[in-house]
Amino acid sequence: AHGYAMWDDLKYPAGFPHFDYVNPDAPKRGELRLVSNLRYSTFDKYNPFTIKGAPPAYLGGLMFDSLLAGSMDETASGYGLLAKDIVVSPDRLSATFTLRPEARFHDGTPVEAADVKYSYDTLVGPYVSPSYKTLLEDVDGTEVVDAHTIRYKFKKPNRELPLIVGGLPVFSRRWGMENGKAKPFDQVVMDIPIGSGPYKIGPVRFGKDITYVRDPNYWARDLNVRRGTSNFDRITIKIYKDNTARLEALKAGEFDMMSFYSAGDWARRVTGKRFDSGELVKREFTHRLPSGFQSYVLNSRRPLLQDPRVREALGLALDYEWMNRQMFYNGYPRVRDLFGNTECAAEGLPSPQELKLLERWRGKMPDAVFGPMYTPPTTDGPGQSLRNNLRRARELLKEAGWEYRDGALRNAKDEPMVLEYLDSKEGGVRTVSPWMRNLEKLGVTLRFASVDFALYQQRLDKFEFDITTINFPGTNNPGQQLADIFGSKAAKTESSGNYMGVSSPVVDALVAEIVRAETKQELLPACRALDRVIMQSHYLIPQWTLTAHRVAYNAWRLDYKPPMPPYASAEDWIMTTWWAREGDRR
Amino acid sequence: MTSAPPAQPVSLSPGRRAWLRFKRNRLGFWSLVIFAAMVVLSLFAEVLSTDRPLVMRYEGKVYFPVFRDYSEKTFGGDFETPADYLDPFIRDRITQGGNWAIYAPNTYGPKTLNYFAKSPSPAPPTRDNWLGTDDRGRDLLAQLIYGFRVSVLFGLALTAIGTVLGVAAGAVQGYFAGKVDLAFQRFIEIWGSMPELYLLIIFSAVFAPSVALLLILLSLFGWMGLSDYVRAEFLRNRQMDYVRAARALGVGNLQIMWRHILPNSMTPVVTFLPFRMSAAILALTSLDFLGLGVPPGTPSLGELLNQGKANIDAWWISLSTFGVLVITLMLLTFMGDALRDALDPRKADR
Amino acid sequence: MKQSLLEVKGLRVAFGDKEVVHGIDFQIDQGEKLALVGESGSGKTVTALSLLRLAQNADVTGVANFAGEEGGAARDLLALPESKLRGIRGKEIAMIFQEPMTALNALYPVGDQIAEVLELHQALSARAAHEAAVQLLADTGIPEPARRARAFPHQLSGGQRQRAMIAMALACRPRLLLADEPTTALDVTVRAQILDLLTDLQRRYGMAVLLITHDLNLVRRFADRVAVMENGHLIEHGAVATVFDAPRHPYTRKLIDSRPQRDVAPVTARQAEPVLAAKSLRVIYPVPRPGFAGWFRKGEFVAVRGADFRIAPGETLGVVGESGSGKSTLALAALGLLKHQGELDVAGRRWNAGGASDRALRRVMQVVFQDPFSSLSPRMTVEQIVGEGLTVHAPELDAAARRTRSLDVLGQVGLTEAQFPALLDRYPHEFSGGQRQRLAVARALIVDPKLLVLDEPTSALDVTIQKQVLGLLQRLQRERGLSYLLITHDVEVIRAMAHQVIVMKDGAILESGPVGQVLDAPGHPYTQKLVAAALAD
Amino acid sequence: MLAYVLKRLLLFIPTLLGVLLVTFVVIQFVPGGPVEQYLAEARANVRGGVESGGSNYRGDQGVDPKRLAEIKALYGFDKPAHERLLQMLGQFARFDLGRSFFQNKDVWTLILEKLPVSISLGLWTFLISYGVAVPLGVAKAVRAGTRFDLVTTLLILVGYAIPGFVLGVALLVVFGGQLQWFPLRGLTSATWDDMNWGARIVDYLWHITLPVTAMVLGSFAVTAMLTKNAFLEEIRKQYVLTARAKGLGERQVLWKHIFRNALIPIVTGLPAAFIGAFFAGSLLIETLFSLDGLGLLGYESVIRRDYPVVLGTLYIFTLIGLLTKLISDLCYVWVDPRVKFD
Ligand SMILES: Nc1ncnc2c1ncn2[C@@H]1O[C@H](COP(=O)(O)OP(=O)(O)OP(=O)(O)O)[C@@H](O)[C@H]1O
Ligand SMILES: Nc1ncnc2c1ncn2[C@@H]1O[C@H](COP(=O)(O)OP(=O)(O)OP(=O)(O)O)[C@@H](O)[C@H]1O
Ligand SMILES: [Mg+2]
Ligand SMILES: [Mg+2]
Repeated sequence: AHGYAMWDDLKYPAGFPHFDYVNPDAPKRGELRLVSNLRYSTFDKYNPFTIKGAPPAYLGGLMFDSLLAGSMDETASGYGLLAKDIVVSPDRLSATFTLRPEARFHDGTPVEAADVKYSYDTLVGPYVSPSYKTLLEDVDGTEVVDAHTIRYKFKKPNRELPLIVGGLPVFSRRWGMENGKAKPFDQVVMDIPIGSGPYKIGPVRFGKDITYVRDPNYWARDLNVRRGTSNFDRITIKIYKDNTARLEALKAGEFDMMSFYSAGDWARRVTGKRFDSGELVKREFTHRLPSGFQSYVLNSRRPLLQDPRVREALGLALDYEWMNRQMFYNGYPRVRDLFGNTECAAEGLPSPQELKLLERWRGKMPDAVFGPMYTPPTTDGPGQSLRNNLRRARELLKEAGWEYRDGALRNAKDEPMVLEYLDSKEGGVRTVSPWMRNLEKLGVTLRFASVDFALYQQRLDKFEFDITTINFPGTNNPGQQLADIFGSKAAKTESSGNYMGVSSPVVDALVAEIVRAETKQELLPACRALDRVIMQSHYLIPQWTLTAHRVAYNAWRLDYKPPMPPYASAEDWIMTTWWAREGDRR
Repeated sequence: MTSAPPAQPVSLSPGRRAWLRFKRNRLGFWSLVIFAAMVVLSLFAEVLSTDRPLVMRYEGKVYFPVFRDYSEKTFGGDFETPADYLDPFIRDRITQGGNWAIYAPNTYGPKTLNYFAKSPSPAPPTRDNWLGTDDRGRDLLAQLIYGFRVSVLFGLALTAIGTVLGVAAGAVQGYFAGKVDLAFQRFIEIWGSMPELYLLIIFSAVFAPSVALLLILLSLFGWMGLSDYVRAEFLRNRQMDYVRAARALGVGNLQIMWRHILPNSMTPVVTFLPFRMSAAILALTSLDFLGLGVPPGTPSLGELLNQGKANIDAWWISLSTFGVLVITLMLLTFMGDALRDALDPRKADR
Repeated sequence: MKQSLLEVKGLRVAFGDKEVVHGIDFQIDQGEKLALVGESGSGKTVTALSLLRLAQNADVTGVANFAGEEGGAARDLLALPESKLRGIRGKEIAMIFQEPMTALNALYPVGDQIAEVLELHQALSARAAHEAAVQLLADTGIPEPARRARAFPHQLSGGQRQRAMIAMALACRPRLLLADEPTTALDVTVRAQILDLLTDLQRRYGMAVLLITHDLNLVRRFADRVAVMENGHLIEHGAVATVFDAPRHPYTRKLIDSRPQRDVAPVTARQAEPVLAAKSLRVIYPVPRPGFAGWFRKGEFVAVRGADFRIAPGETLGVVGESGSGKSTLALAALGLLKHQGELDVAGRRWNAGGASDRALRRVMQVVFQDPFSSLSPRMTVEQIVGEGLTVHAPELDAAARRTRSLDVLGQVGLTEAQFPALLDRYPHEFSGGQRQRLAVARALIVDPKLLVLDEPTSALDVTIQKQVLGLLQRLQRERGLSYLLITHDVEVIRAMAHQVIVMKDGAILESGPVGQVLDAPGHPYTQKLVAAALAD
Repeated sequence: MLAYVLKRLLLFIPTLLGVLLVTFVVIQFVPGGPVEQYLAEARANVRGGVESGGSNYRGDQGVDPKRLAEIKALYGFDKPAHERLLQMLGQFARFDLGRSFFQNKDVWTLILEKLPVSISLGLWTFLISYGVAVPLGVAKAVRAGTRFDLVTTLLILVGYAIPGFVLGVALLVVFGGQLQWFPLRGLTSATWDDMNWGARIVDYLWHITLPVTAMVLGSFAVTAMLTKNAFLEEIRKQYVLTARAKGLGERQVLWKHIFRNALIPIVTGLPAAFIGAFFAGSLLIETLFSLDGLGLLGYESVIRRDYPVVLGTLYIFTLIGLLTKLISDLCYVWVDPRVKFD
């Protein structure tokens, strides 16, 4: 086939001319100036894969092609790039890719099956970041069928695996060869990578700037998956180590585009002459990327937090509307469940399919699961107020056996309700303090403790905390990872992702259902049922999220084709599909 | 030969004379007065800046909320927990009819969030928050008052300890010189190059954070800089003739160091006092990220500075904190000048 | 007819609200030698300093007209702008300070300090100035002047420092020399040499000298006219012969009549255990070698070479000798303040400096240093300085008792609260040179030691006070059997005080014996010269 | 003297041993070694979550023990501590500082790479700060108590009290961002290589103006006040009278006679400051102006547990520190011949 979709619903038919969201006639010219988005914002190597050292930003994406190319308006599909054909065996235990004969590395040599194999072997070999090994855990190995055909073998059927291996970067086996012999991969440091991607490394000021220059002879320049993309002749990445300096540089016109992650910055600091003149434009592009569920995690292993009523009461004290108004400039919508911004999110009353999954567990979980979907408490709107929420919380606590006595909320054993919020950054206290204040009204003491990052990691790994914040990323393809977050096995495994200590047969069963799902029709009800169970058990107090890219860009220099494809990250979208306007109006 | 007449009443003790000399430096004297006033005022912060009324009358009874907790139920609320007197719900109730309440000059405590603020925090100065609010909606003036108290008391303690240790260590090295000096210096070199941060991380894993712990930890390393200076002064002054004279008199080493050399070696000590103090104020929050400093959320000048840095456009945070720091430093420096004058007998004092 | 070089009218000096010089008038002609004598603390030094406007913290009023060069217009020194005055200081009017140790900059070799004046006023090159400085040092009779020019002040003896001061003052051949006690630390032979030098300069260049001194013999021999000060007033004024032959003021009369008197008991227990006994005592100073060699090895200078002596209880051992001969060094070694070789026993116990017996030995033995100013802690009050000995050796006394004792001793050396209000609260710099010397004596006496080492204890005292102090010492010896190690240049003082005498030169003891024998029948040529010079006064 | 210097030089060895040993031991107890650090970094999302404390969910990576052992071996942690210590000491004895855990460079290269930035910031700051502060202190001492004294005290205190980073940010925003008079980052422009020497010098100075200003303003106060007080201590002594009596001008009296006597406290800080000018970085200023200096290197290596860098820099800097101290002690003797160390 010309592509692969997880759920067999490819949007673009074979022989499609180009992706919908590109301008096929976009001019190729000009320069795009970006700021590095990496945490350790310097670079000391060109090899993006090894453990040691830091590569320059965006190097992998710009220099390497992969077998399949994703499209930005679909969630789980890939179209042949290096591969002209992909065949997944019916038992889903292997995927065979046929390479395009015209595919060429930067050094002019053809891309062969041996290179693909070499790339895979290197990525799971020593010296390479272990996350590849984790990612490729279920891959059994590769098999070179002929010079242009490669087969990946899988340990178990998993609809996502062909996409994963199809997305691996492919580099030449001659990269890092010295006198015809391959160096150990960790000694491949300053050797310019031999990829087959649209850009090559251009002028570099080491540790400061890097410029990627477009390869005019890029072999796939007219390929449908590449039509209208990679329109800039040069992409320059500048390194600024400080946020303020970076922002000032943007205002001074040093770069053409920047994303913002802080509501305060976005609301108050993205201003200036160039914004007034219209040269710089501040825009939010709403996307459909899964929003994940950043939440306050209540560690239910702790005796004080075992009772779901107590956990619910704690959540009632969080005045999200106030925080959004007073601290976030109304910049964030609230997280409502596990699968925000995806099809998996549950809504309203459970559907018959969901009920079918849930029914047999009735009694083993809160009855609310069968009612309408959980909505976070609100203090805004008719009849809603913080005081009402707190009253309700007090009732819940009373039911759970907690009453205010002698200056604290106490249970029958006279233990006070004193909880600790663990964080690794002192600044975290800012967002917790209004919650702390409201909890105080109930007599609950929430202490803020910040510890060194390493110590924080240790305590998380051992689940030695009451409450903390975890930013769980979202996904469009829920699967095995849910077992790590909610599974009862994970609850007993140190350094697993089950911080809440969820340990329930219901949840285990639902996760198993999700993993087993063969079709979307099977997947979605299972996900939604899980969503209901978890949210109604109050392990998580949902926080807030962002469903738009907040971007400032230079409208005098850049142009693009609206609308934004829904599943792209801002930088990717801009780097691949935008183009330079004629002449620099500066 | 007749014996001399008994001491005349006019004569003043050297301490008193030093005090007179100190007072003669008007700038220094007034700095002391103002500084003392500021410290004393900040000690009364609980009645100057608090969200509780000082006195109030509710339905015929008089209450003193500053001194006692009253549950919200007392005033017709829902909860048994202490009332929030800024909550419009309560506020309405306690000012209705014949009820009245007298609030403190600044109606915010150190931890009070201005929950009913109109603009997002940090908010610029308004009628409600005279100096604006910080990044989580606490009143900046209250922060400054309480922060000044914590910071200055901590600073004084740390400075005092550091100075005493530094002077003692420097004095011993400089006075005995030779082997003592060689050994002590090596000790300092090793001690000084300890990976402080790692030690602190280890400590933060073992101990619960408290100001006292912080004081001890910072004191462990804080004295070394000064000791070098004192050592140098002692190295020089110990060769002076008057030291020789004292030794001939049979004065013990300690006494020689204390009475003869130290007064003549005070230049660096006095000079560094204000600077050490302000450094100590900033150090109070420098270890917060390890979870070592003051409990998070405790107001302190250092924390406000950090906030100012993070919110550079919220000028009122940096500016007012910085103002307090400059004033403190200035007062301390002028006091230091006066102290130096006081210690210098050649400065005419009559 | 001689032109009046300096004319002072109505000079008043006050410290705060206390006036110490109450309007004095005098004049000095060109080439004239005016001696200013008077009681210790009468304002001599302050007067001299005021002329150059160097009196610190003092309010000076009056007029001091200083004649211009080559008959130019006279200028009022007290009204001249600082910049003009600077041209006069050091060049036209030079000053020899009373206390050379504190007056010299401790961080520069003395040669450099002398050369500096030359470079400044005579625009000599650094090299030439240095050579000239060495020559000037040689002129003042310092042996090995080239080496001494490289020495720092603390490496010189008291007399050598004083001579360095003199050399510095004379460097530019000033028209007026203010010499404040220039010869106190010099032995008679050197003193004669210095006077010859001054006379020579005066004759050749018409230099006028204002000589402040306590030494009346010196006045008689050297000065043309004399002015007598008491208590801030100029009480008498006239040609030397006139004043000495027919003193009008009672104070002057008292001054002239005062001579140290011998009133000492013979030593009874000469055979008893000595308070101090030294056997082949040697003291070596390391001295830097010039140049690169100094990095590798120090040179040595033997300041005392094998001294033997003993002091019995109640006995006074007088030490006389050339300036720089090692007398102070000997004293310091005896006090255990210097590293030494040889045997040294104090009250039967060996010095092992720093040992446990240290404090006990200190109690036995006290000292008055040659240079009182530098030996007084600048930041301690009189009460602390004098009382300190008691806090150390009589800790049982309370503060009030200490005060009484301190005032008592101070009174005995002539410093009373009546004279100096708030005496106990003053700091050393608020006293005159002679007063400081007496502070040092009081500090030593208060401990009630058995042996007192006195290094030039009366050099800064006028004869009346000197008599009083010596009298005190003699009385204490009679009453309590005190022993003294007395270092002095003043042969009269030796005659009055000593039982035994040793004579030193170049670190060696030339001669020793009972005072009568050594002074009346000197055996060594140097001693003979010394005695002769003293008699010539 | 030479003997003393030799003795001190010999003592370097035990001191260095002590320093390294202590640090090495402490390091063994720090939670979160490089392996953990590496794993944490590898897990952490590049982009942070929205306005939250806490951490990111780290995905399913109960790192399996075999892989952990591999990584440990990579960092040399498979050997027991004493073996590592001995190996390290052996290296250091040969002045081989080892290789960074996280960067593909040996520690020497790292240090040398960062030196230009540190020297640029440090040396200028040092020169300007002493060049201004000492004369200012002298002027203040001479005019003690006058309006000049008061005003300058105020000014330098304001300079001192503004934290360097606040000042840096302010300068950056106003002169770099708003007015665009000065560049926002780096030591040189991108076109540096094509410039002639004159242009390069101008470009360099243009680049360091803001960071050096930010660093230097706060550095006057301590030195100036120290100088002032040291001068006041000396200015009333007798030898000053003598110097005046010689007819020396005020300036000569101050700079020749008093200066040297007042020098001891100033000299105490000086060699350290001078060496510091070469090797000490300023984390905040370096970050702010995107300069790659030793301050950043030191901080990041500590935070990331890059022990070879931590220990290697410690070793070199301690060695230099010891030399500095020796020099400053020798300076005492040079300044004041009465100072003796025995
Ligand atoms: N700085 C000062 N402050 C207060 N009083 C002072 C100060 N300096 C000197 N005096 C007093 O002024 C008086 C005159 O002092 P001066 O030094 O002129 O005496 P002198 O005649 O030189 O005596 P001597 O022969 O002892 O040196 C003394 O009584 C002394 O106590
Ligand atoms: N610290 C020193 N270093 C080197 N030489 C010194 C030192 N102190 C003194 N001398 C030298 O030792 C010799 C003896 O000095 P000392 O002070 O004992 O002489 P003195 O007999 O007391 O002379 P005066 O009568 O002049 O006081 C002198 O030549 C002097 O230059
Ligand atoms: Mg005098
Ligand atoms: Mg002598």
